[in-house]
Amino acid sequence: MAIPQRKTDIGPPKYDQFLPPVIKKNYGKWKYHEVINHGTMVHVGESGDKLWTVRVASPRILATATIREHCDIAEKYCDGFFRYTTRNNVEFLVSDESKLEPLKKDLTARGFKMGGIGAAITNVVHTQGWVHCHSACTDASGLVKAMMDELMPYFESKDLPNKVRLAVACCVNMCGAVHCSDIAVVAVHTKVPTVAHENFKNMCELPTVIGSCPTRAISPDPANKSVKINAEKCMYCGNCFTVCPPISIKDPERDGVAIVVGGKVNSLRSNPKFSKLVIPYISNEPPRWPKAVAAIKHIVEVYAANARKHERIGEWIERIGWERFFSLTGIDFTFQSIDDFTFMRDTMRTSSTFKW
Amino acid sequence: MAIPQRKTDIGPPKYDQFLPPVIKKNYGKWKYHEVINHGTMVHVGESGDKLWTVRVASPRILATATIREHCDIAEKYCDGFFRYTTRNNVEFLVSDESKLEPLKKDLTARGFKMGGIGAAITNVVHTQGWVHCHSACTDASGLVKAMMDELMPYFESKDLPNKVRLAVACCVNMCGAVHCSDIAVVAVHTKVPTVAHENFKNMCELPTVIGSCPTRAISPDPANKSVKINAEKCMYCGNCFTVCPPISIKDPERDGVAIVVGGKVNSLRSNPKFSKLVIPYISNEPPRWPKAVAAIKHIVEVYAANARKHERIGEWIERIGWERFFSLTGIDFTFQSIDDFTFMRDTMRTSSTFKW
Amino acid sequence: MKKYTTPLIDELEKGPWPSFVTEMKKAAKTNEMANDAVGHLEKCYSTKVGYWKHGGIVGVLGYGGGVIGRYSELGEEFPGVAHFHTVRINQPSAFFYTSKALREICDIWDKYGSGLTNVHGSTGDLVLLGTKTDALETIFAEYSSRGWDLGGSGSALRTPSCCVGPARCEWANYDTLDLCYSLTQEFQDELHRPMFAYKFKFKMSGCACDCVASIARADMSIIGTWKGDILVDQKEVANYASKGMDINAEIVNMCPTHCMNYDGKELKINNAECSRCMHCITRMTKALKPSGERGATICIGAKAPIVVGSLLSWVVVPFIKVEPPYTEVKDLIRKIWEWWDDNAKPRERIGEVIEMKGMRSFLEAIEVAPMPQQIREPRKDPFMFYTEEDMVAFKAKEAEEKKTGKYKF
Amino acid sequence: MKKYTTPLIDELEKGPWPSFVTEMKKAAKTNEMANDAVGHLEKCYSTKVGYWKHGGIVGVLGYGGGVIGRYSELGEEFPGVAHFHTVRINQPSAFFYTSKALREICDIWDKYGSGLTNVHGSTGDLVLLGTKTDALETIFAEYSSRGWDLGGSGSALRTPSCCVGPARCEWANYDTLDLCYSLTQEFQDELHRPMFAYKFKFKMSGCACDCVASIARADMSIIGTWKGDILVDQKEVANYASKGMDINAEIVNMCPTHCMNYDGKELKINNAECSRCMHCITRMTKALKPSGERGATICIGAKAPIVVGSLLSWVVVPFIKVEPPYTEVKDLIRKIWEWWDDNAKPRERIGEVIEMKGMRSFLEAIEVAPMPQQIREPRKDPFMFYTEEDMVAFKAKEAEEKKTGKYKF
Ligand code: SRM
Ligand code: SRM
Ligand code: SRM
Ligand code: SRM
Ligand code: SF4
Ligand code: SF4
Ligand code: SF4
Ligand code: SF4
Ligand code: SF4
Ligand code: SF4
Ligand code: SF4
Ligand code: SF4
Repeated sequence: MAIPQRKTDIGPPKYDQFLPPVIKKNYGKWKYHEVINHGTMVHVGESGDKLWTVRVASPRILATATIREHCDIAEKYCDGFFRYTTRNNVEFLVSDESKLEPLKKDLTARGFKMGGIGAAITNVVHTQGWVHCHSACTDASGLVKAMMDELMPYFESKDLPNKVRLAVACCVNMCGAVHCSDIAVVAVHTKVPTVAHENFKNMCELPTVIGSCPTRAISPDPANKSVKINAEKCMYCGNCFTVCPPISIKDPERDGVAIVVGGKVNSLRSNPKFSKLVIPYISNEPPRWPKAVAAIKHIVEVYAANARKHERIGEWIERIGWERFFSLTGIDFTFQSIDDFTFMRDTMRTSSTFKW
Repeated sequence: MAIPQRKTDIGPPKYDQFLPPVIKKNYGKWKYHEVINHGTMVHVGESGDKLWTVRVASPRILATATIREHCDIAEKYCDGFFRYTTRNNVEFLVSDESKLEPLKKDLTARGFKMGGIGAAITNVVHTQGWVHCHSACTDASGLVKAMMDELMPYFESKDLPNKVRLAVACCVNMCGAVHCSDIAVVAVHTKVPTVAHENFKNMCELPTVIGSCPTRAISPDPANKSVKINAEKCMYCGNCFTVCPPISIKDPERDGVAIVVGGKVNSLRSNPKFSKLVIPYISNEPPRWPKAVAAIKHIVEVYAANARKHERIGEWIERIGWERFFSLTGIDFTFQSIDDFTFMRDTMRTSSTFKW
Repeated sequence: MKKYTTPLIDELEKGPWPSFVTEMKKAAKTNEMANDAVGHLEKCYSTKVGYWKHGGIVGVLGYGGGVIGRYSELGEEFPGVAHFHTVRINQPSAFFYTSKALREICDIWDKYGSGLTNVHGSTGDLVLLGTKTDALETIFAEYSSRGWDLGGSGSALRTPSCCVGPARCEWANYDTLDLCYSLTQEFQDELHRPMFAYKFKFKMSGCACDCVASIARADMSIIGTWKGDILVDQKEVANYASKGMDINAEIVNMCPTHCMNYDGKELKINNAECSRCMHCITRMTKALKPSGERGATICIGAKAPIVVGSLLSWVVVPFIKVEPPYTEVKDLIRKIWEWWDDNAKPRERIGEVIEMKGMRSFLEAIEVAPMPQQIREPRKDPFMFYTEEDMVAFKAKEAEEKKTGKYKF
Repeated sequence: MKKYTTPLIDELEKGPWPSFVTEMKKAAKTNEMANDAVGHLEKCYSTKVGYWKHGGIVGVLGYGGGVIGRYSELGEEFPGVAHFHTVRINQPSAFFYTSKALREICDIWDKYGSGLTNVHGSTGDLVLLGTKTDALETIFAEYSSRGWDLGGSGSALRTPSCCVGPARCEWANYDTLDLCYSLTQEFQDELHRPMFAYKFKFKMSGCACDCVASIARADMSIIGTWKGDILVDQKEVANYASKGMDINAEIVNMCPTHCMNYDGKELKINNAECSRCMHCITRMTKALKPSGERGATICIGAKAPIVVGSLLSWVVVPFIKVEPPYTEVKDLIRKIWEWWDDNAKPRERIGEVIEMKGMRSFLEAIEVAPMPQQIREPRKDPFMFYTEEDMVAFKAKEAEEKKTGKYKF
């Protein structure tokens, strides 16, 4: 088969060709929606038209076979139209109510999981991990699978005070939403990088490497025509490793994960918030990271038991105070949680008012 | 008269010798107090003893003659006991109720002003100014006098939602509480310093001068054996001038004052807050700084008209939002109010929620 | 095909959540590359380290991005992943597809790649996970001839992304799908030919819910908003109450500006003080809706924490009209890039450059006036820059005040 | 004596607030130095610049501080202020005086100085404003022989200062006057002989009202607090209500932790959630009072904005007992200074050094454990330091958890 003529700079196909007729008709004229359950919602147009959405969990890594299965389902119930969400779930769009229950039955029969709508836990924003990234110090997909297996009730049926957004990043580059998530895992190195001096001068530029270090831990090592790293100053960010392959930072026994909590993205009620570090280190425990998973579940449960309706985790914590968060969850407070970097000034307490 | 024998390291006299008997008796055992009016309050001990305090305004610069007059009054009504406050007022301490009214009459007759207690404006924390400091770019005492002449009703009788703490600093060293005041004036330079090159090498150390500049605006000027200043980078902090006398920064036409608002020190209700810049520049207008005074009065009045009872200025502004503060006061918002220094990250708005 | 025993990752086929391992094995059944990817991953799980090398530069002719080069250190042990590049396909706005289109995508991918995908990547691309260098040109020809183009990578505009917006949401204040499409088309060159100091991301959300996380993850966050009152349908308010909503606890007391009031009968909003946070509207969507002028707030600068901490985007233009052909937005973008270009060192995101050079330099370059809406609070220290023009303006204002006898502050 | 015409500063004798110009003129009547100070000030007002030179080093034998050297550039025109040094007299705790003591102070000052004072300086000293170099030793002998010593200046401990506390306030949680006196006596050497990297200030407030502004203006802020319940006298609550206090609006809704409740009859406090902010207590002093253990919170690091912005003190020791002989507090101070000494560069205040070296280094040196009470919120970025011991501890904890089957997080 001959290879067709390539085209450049055409951009993506225009979205409108993928919109089902009911959307074209009601585009920009939706009136309201109702969440029916964690798996289903309905949008009602000013026209009176209704559009049911059934949201289905996805592992994000999809074999083409599975995408084709999505296509099969969409053709059967949705005239071939469907979409994915910004958090990588699949959404089947039903305009004919009579197809709704059959669709759901079929999904269940095929083993698909519906959920994530409303005050629920939905899919976990995550990154490549060992599956594809050179920078990874853990596997993101594995962590997500292990977490969501435990949290499944909150995806499918159990209500929470509000949405809980989870994320996993496999290194501090944080290709995801870790920095603004209700609860997230970020994989961290904890050992000072080593330098393969013999390759240094061929593969790296001295000023670039020195400049890459935010804490100025790197200085020239003229004897080796390479660099040396001051262990006292290194905070394991891996930036030197990114710019210079002979620098190696991975260590199977020391790489681990940290847990951050209390971030949010939207501006409802309170401003977007960064996630904050509460557990600085848990050993990397593939294939199921039991401690990290247990910690997340524990935090979700303490939140569920204590927060007010509509409060996100960060809002709840800000209401009760971080000292209370630590006492309610029983999480050890460590030196690592005290900022000693960019935001130190703004995160120390400057008042004698706090809770015992 | 022979000079007596000096003693060293004796420290201050012990406080207890200056405490009136009623205080000694009720020390640490006060039960409550009542504010009678802006000039008078009474403290009641568990013993039932009462202590009236009459607070009197002071210009802080006192001639010994005036201190002696304070002494005369204290002897007449307070058995010779009295105190000054942390904001430089005088407090006459009356334990015999029958002396209270005569004291107040006498004070009035002598021209002393009573006030500052309760939800009032009290004395202005301030600094040396032209009276004594080499660093001054305005006169603090003059500004205070001009301000307080205008604000007198709030000292003597008129109520405000809560205390309003004022301060004046005559340079950015801010030897006072400007940085945490409800409203404060800080005098600022606005012109790049000039260097008397001929004196530089005798009077200054090159590395010290270069190191003194927070924005790295200073570099060596080898031709002149001196330094040069990059006008683009200079933010007129005067630090170079402090460490090196041949550097001069004063300029009669360009020196001026800035107004900051919304700070507080105590932790009641909300945490201590820094004051924030709202008017970046008003020309230095001795002897009465009419515009600065008018601006302060205007802010006090807008606060008085809009805040809730017990709200400090900063608390009121945080409730309504800074954009509303600017619209309510009609103050021009300038580039200078946008932080471009240490706290930039934490002061920009990171949310689409604000008021029009 | 090698048969790998994978006891560790097999653990991840257990449990209710859909398993990515199952997906990988599904692809592995018929695909050598996917099969080796499975073995390779098991190896990582057993040793607890990854084996991917630093990326190499690979791509398609005439483009500087769209493909992430990836090679394994264990290429001999796992030849199928010796090369394992990803191809980023620019997704359609809001991730809408027809089954026909997706089948076509799958067919091509099965032919030339691993059969594995990420639907979608964090930036928004449809990510094709794993292929070899010599297949890249063919893959590109197959996709582009069918109307699909590559997304961004490297120091370029990255693939723009948007929320579902007007397609299926009652709260969209502008057409996120169309703006996303229009900007992607307009800036094809910037997307395909890295010429920037570093990456630049656009994300568009129709309202403050920010369902595409723009404020946290885009250099330019375009967030829909409005100027006008929230209309209240009191009958529907009563309906919510009768269905058990505690309106005071859930709505009124959670309103951040305390501009609402409910006496058990009527819900009142002091619209002048509303900050348009969307809380009340989302909880009472049948009863409340915005009215008046629609548009967006433009915020600039979000990024991940490397290396001095994450940034959230900062409000730069409080309100802008967002209507086709989006000239105002596009002009603004060009001005933003021009300033960034002039001021950035390599690998400096725009937020970092603004932090270095100061917001004023940036705002002046893009011709936006200083406004209190841009800040959370004014500066705290007294270290201010003044230009000669500033001083002239201050003095002129004072002269004017002297004349009129009225201060303007 | 020269007679100056002073039309500008004469303006500042008008108006109701007491006039410092009047004070200066009062002194000027009989004092040459004060007289020239008046003329000198008028000159400043007319030219809008100051004429004081950079300070010179002057002082008294054996002391490195206590006097601020001051010379005028216009010494020939105004010989009375050619030298115009200030002498800082260490004030008694909480500024209590007897008329006898103050008259003595005035008499000496009239004899050797300008007759002008600041009662008091911002740090707390009784400042004697303007004298000549050759009078300094005599002045010191006169004062010290009568029991008055000099305060601090230069890179030394500065004169400690406190609120009126137990002497005349119902809310003091410890004896601020006595602690102030005791620390001043204990550290006389540090006060008089500058040996530090820069200045160091103590301020003591008896409660969160912080009437001596310690959190904003002291390197070490010692703020009284308690551990225990707020006792409520419901009869007095009813009294406040009957006198017109809107208890819900003014108290309950302003409580920052929302731990109060008032149903029109009974005021209830959930003490476990109270942050001891003092709002309710100050507004209902007859009805509410703290109970239980008394002590203080120690905060460290406040300073003025030069040169990277002001600092407020940071909580370091959430609770410490403050009882004579204050051994615990004094030991802590010594440890703090030792660490500061080891780590500061010249002209680095302790807050700046903590910022540079990190709170951990400081806390470890002063042997204080990390506690969430020290922070407003945890760090946001993932860039953490771990010591070898940390790693050993983490691993040991995990091993323990494996054994017990229970996670401790
Ligand atoms: C489908 C999706 C947009 C898309 O283009 O794909 C979407 C759709 C809707 N969002 Fe969203 N949101 C989606 C991601 C987000 C994100 C982004 C993210 O999580 O990365 C956010 C910001 C999260 C954050 O703040 O950290 C987000 C914050 C919200 C909120 C605010 C929740 C809150 O109170 O804090 C609402 C309002 C609500 O829940 O009523 C909302 C409401 C909605 C509504 C009700 C809008 C509507 O009328 O259609 C939609 C269904 C809600 C639901 O799932 O409960 N959506 N929503 C995304 C679904 C992801 C998924 O698969 O689960
Ligand atoms: C006399 C003095 C202490 C001293 O050792 O000299 C003092 C004395 C009292 N203060 Fe104060 N405060 C004094 C400076 C301060 C300061 C420090 C400052 O202003 O530099 C503050 C912190 C200011 C700030 O937050 O910015 C201060 C914040 C308070 C507050 C908290 C006010 C608030 O709600 O924000 C109270 C509580 C109150 O007003 O009921 C208070 C309450 C009191 C009480 C009622 C305490 C008592 O029971 O005796 C005293 C009389 C109050 C009054 O003046 O209204 N005092 N008070 C100081 C008087 C200065 C003056 O001459 O006016
Ligand atoms: C594939 C993807 C993760 C995913 O699993 O979804 C990804 C993968 C990588 N990111 Fe990312 N980033 C991806 C979205 C993000 C996001 C999220 C977003 O765009 O919304 C972020 C955070 C937002 C931001 O831009 O700051 C992100 C922040 C980074 C950073 C940190 C950049 C910074 O300025 O702080 C790096 C480091 C770098 O650029 O060198 C990085 C670098 C990388 C590299 C190229 C690392 C490398 O040098 O090899 C990763 C390639 C992995 C691989 O082998 O495939 N990636 N990266 C995402 C792109 C898929 C797509 O096109 O749709
Ligand atoms: C006299 C006094 C102002 C007043 O009118 O009350 C004062 C006056 C001076 N201060 Fe101050 N400071 C005075 C309290 C303060 C305070 C307030 C406090 O102590 O509560 C502060 C802010 C708090 C702090 O310590 O940060 C203060 C922060 C400064 C600074 C900035 C220090 C910093 O680390 O940022 C300087 C600059 C310096 O040290 O070089 C400074 C420097 C100076 C010098 C020595 C400037 C100089 O180099 O000549 C001033 C001498 C003036 C003179 O000729 O008399 N003064 N200075 C105060 C001391 C009187 C006293 O002993 O009671
Ligand atoms: S977070 Fe790090 S390891 Fe994970 S995909 Fe991004 S760059 Fe790679
Ligand atoms: S890992 Fe980061 S902190 Fe450590 S040496 Fe490398 S660049 Fe510096
Ligand atoms: S604020 Fe500046 S000018 Fe005023 S006394 Fe302090 S150092 Fe001197
Ligand atoms: S005034 Fe400040 S910013 Fe300007 S050159 Fe001097 S030290 Fe630098
Ligand atoms: S961001 Fe707003 S407009 Fe867009 S999908 Fe979410 S709720 Fe709807
Ligand atoms: S949109 Fe937000 S701020 Fe406006 S009324 Fe509703 S809850 Fe209040
Ligand atoms: S700080 Fe507290 S204890 Fe001290 S005087 Fe003020 S209110 Fe009283
Ligand atoms: S002291 Fe403050 S926090 Fe505690 S109950 Fe009173 S108002 Fe609330």
